[in-house]
Amino acid sequence: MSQTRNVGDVILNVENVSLAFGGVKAITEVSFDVREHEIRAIIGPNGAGKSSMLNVINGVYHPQQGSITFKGLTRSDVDSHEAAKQGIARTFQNIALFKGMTVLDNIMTGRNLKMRCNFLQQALWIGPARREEMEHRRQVEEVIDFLEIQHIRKTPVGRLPYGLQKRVELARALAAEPEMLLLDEPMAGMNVEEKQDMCRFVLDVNDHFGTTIVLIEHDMGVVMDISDRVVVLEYGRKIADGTPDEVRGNQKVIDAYLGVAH
Amino acid sequence: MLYREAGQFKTTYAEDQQIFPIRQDRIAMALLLVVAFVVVPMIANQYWLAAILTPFLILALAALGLNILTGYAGQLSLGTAAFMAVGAFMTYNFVLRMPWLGIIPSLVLAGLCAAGVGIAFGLPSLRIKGFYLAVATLACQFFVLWVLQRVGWFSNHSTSGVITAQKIVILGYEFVSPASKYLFTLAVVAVMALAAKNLMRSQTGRAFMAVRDMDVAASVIGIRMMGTKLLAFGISSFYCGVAGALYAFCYLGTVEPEAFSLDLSFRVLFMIIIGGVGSILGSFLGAAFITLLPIILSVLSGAFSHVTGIEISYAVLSNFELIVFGGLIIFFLIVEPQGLARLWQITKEKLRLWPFPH
Amino acid sequence: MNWAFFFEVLIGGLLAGVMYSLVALGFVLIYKASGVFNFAQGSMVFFAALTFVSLTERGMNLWVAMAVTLGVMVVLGIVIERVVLRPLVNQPPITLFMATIGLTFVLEGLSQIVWGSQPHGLELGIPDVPMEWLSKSANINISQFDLFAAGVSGVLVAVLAVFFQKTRIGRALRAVADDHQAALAVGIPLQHIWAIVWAVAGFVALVAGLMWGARNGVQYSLTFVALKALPVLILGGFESIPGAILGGLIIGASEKLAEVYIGPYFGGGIESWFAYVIALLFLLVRPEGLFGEKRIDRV
Amino acid sequence: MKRKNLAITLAALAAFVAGGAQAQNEQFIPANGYWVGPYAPGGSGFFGGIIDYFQMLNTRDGGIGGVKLTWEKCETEYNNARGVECYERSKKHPPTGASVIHPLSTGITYSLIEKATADKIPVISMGYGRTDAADGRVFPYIFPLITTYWSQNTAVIKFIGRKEGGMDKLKGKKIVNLYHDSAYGKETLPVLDVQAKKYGFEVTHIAVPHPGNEQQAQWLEIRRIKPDWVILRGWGVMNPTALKAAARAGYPRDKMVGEWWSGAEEDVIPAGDAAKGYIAAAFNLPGTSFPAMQDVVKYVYNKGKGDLDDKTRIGSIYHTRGVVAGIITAEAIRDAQAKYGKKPLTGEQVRWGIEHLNIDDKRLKELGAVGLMQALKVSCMDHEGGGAVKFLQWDGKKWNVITDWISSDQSIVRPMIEQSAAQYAKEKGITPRDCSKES
Repeated sequence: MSQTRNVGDVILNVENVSLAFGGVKAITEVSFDVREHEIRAIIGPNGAGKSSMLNVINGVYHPQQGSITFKGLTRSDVDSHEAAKQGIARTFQNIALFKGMTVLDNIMTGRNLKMRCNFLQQALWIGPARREEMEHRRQVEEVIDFLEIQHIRKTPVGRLPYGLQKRVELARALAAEPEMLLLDEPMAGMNVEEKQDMCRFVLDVNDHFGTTIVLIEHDMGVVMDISDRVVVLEYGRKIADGTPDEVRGNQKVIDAYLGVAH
Repeated sequence: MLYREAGQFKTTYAEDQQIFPIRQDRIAMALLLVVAFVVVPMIANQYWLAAILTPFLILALAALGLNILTGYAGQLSLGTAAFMAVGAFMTYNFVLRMPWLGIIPSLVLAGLCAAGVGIAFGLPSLRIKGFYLAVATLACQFFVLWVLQRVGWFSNHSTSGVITAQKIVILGYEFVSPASKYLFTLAVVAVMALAAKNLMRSQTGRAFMAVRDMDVAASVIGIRMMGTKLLAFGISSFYCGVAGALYAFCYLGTVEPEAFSLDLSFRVLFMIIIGGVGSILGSFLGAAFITLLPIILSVLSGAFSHVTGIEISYAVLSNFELIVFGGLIIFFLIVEPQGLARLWQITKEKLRLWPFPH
Repeated sequence: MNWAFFFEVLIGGLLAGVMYSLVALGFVLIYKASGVFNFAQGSMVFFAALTFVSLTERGMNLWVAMAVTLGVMVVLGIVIERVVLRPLVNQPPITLFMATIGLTFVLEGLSQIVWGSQPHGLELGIPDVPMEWLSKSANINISQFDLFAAGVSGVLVAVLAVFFQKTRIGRALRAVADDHQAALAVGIPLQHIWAIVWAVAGFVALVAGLMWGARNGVQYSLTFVALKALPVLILGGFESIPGAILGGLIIGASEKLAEVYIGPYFGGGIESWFAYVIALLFLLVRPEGLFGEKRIDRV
Repeated sequence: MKRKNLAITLAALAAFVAGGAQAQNEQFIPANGYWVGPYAPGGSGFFGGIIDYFQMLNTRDGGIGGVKLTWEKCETEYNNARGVECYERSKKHPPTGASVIHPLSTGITYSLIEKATADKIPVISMGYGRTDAADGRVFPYIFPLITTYWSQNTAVIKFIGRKEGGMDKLKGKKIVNLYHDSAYGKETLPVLDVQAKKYGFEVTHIAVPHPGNEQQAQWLEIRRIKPDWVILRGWGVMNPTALKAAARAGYPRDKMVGEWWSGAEEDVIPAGDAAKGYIAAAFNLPGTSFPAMQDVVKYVYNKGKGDLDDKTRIGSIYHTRGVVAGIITAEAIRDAQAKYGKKPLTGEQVRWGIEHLNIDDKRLKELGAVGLMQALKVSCMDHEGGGAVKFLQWDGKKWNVITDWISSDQSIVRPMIEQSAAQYAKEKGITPRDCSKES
């Protein structure tokens, strides 16, 4: 894999973030940054606070302490739809698709922020609303083509196999044309072939659209292969941060994670 | 073999995104509308028009309203009848106090009032979910009726709190006969059902369903929880409000607030569950089931004792109808928990593949 | 301020609240064990009370009638599980809710076909009149019957507590309430549990039916007592027995105080919605109810 | 299988919509009532009475003037929508359609006012319904016969005055009006206020929310007010609950006066001992001793044909109320036959009969209904006709009559009726009939 992409300035800066549920500390004073166009991985054993970290970044959880700076805008507390507006999209560890809707509709929801018509125009289905719907449909079809899911367009997502659901979720996130994409274990539970497909998609997204990607993944091979830099969390604390090679050599990481997990 | 989409190719997204992408469906719908607008008023007698079809359409509209809220946006509500009451009483007041307005604007304004009430009572939905929310909407049901009874202004200070709906007049034409009232109702219902269908297949509808299916994910892709839920309450209550106004103006004529009791809220809820939660067609099927079944049962039981000559006490017969009604509800739920609309869809899918089942 | 009167309202309200709790308990039991919001609870109360009173009117001994009615309720619970719930297992809650509504129609029709629709009086032998010594000494009217009802509720809750904590079936029930899968893993057939829970709910319905029936007579309107239990349920939580009791007390007391002290300024009748508004406001502050556990949405 | 069921259903519906071919010399009167739900005792008792009386006429006299009376039951569940459906279903029934309707529900009566007027079908709302419909000029087809809520209410006050030793003794007395919070319950608020002003007593209106199965707060308030009298305007379960709650609050039951929808056996039996001493108004008396009732027993029940399932209810308040309704209906048809001939009559013709009803004491005697009901004279101006009530007291087993017929105070009621009717006429753009031109 080539590592020669045009990585830019810092786009996201996580500073000194702490998060607790009741008395349980999920994240303790974690800081790291993400640069434009890079693929940044967060790894760590189960319960290390990885998913919580993503949830803090896109505003699902509100940290008790610390701040998040995205594109120069600092915030300590933001709602998730605000984060979406700023250009952050994500997928979930346990697929969070809209079960009652078709693949097409699921992906179309990804474009909700780009739609301008109000509900009255939509109810009447008059010119602008109709044109808008068609325009977005066209763009969604591009995403569908990109992820090669044309054949299941009209299928309710509940009926799809796991791997395809993951892909649809990625499609929904991509439909929003995000600047930053948070992927929570995109390859969990997949077979080798599916993993390879997913890897290709992630790299393509990064390549094609220049999307910055923050990724949680357990498969070390994948992580080391595709990411530019890696953050390692353990028990909610950062224990290492650097290129895959640096992290791989870090004794703490070997002790805490690699040694145990494998 | 008739119900086939083979050979119908879509070359544009517009074609693919029609309400009825399959040609046979379009033809069937057109036929249905012709029958409803032209044939029915010609052949149906007064009883059918005034006592069966008109209330069926009105309740279907109310069910549609509730379905937008419960079926599409996932917010369970037991306040439907209260929103209907607001619609009925406000239409009465608009017509009474601003006669120059005309009936259609009065209906719309009354619907907006209902929407306002709906939004106010939708606020708790931001924090409360499921059956808790349903019971909380009961507060709305009881409070609104109480206000309508207590504040004399709403009923123009009639001693008993009863209002008598005015005549519906459009451009000098008076809608008095059952047929004309039926047509007026049908027109309103058809337009609003179409609008609902459009709404539910565009961004608003998708946002509703997203909130219903997984609220966290919806929020993460940028859907505002508050705005979406309140919009759902608003639109739903608007529909219920208009339905309530029609209930008073085209059906009962004279109504007291108790006509919009909790009982009615429940009946409308039955309709969407039996018909199909999250389905426009389901609202109509459910309304048909709940309004027509008791009548059919009562007619049948009458015919039964007539034909067989067996003398059964009418009280027993009436209670037996209740049992059969309840039993059929359970039966249909077991056969198809997702409602009649789903049953219809399955039949259609089978038909599409027939005679080759795979 | 007339304090004696205030206390009379307060105590009366608390005791009325106990009556609400009695009905709410039935809902809680079934919801706890099977996640079903049992709309038919009100009709079960009616059915139980009507069966009991009709049996005694036909000359049956009080205790025998009670045993027979209990038997009928148990059979009813089993039949409901077999015919209604089992085919609907794993369906969404709203479908099950609707099924219990269908059940309501069946039960109402059935009870009136079997026993007729005439109202009946029901005397349990406890006079429903104010206790004289209290009226005379403190000018506070408290009915003996209310205290009796409160006692019965107390005993009922205690019996349920023992049942849940000490018996094998009870522990199984709690396991089911916590986690259906876990319960299956321990080897308890879910169907039996549901049937038992419905039977126990039938027993609670019988007790509630006797109390309410003795107070207002046994007639169709007994089904409406369910409405009184709903705000108690939102306040106390659908899954908590102590919540049902405490919720009942709070609703009973605040509703009576409001009607007596605030009601007259608004033309009265605020009781119809006041309880719901209290429950609603409370929920806005604590969406999980009195005893419910705070849920964190994990994603 | 499904198709077969459907076919049967459709066939039944078709037969029903088209109307079966039946004997033509019949007078059809729908029995749209209620046999299920919370108010089933009232519905089944009342319609049991009407049907029993018709059955008796058919058996004893072969109908009225040789025209047999027929009826068909329809379940309204005391629900406006179902009531309207039943009305529409019954109105075209052969041979002459529904000739007169007893809705037995204030709500359904309201919903039928315009429809029935348009269809020319008279509605008799005997002791319920819309009070101002007593002004027959504005409501030609609506007959709140015998006595309206307002008339009754003035009679109740008269009764209380009599108990207190004269109307002048009412001054300074406290009266609580405990009412069902509904259109029905609220109907008497204005007339009580007018009387309070006139007689100088103090009235407090206390609402009981539907269904009324919990009245602790209301009775605590009553205990605070310490009224001299409580007027109970309840319905269904609210009545026994009120009696029980009165006992709990230590309020004497013989100072409670119920209206006629609070004064049936079904209202007091569930309250048990708490009901002893309770007084209620009635415009029909219970019992089977009246010759008319004797005939009902003799020609109907003794032939195994009665409509009541529970024979102990024969002669109960609701049952005799139904018999009174039957008598009035039959008399109206008889009157109309005298004018239009002995044949099945239309609603319009029966309406004429009702408007010209004149059941005087002599006729009451012929009917065997002396004491069962009061004399009645209806006119174009006055669609009420009677206006008097008797008062009954419950002794724990049965109702005992404790007064004579106490007439209403029309000097209070009539102006209010006319004013209210005039407002309705104005709202609806109705020109009141000129009664001097009616015949």
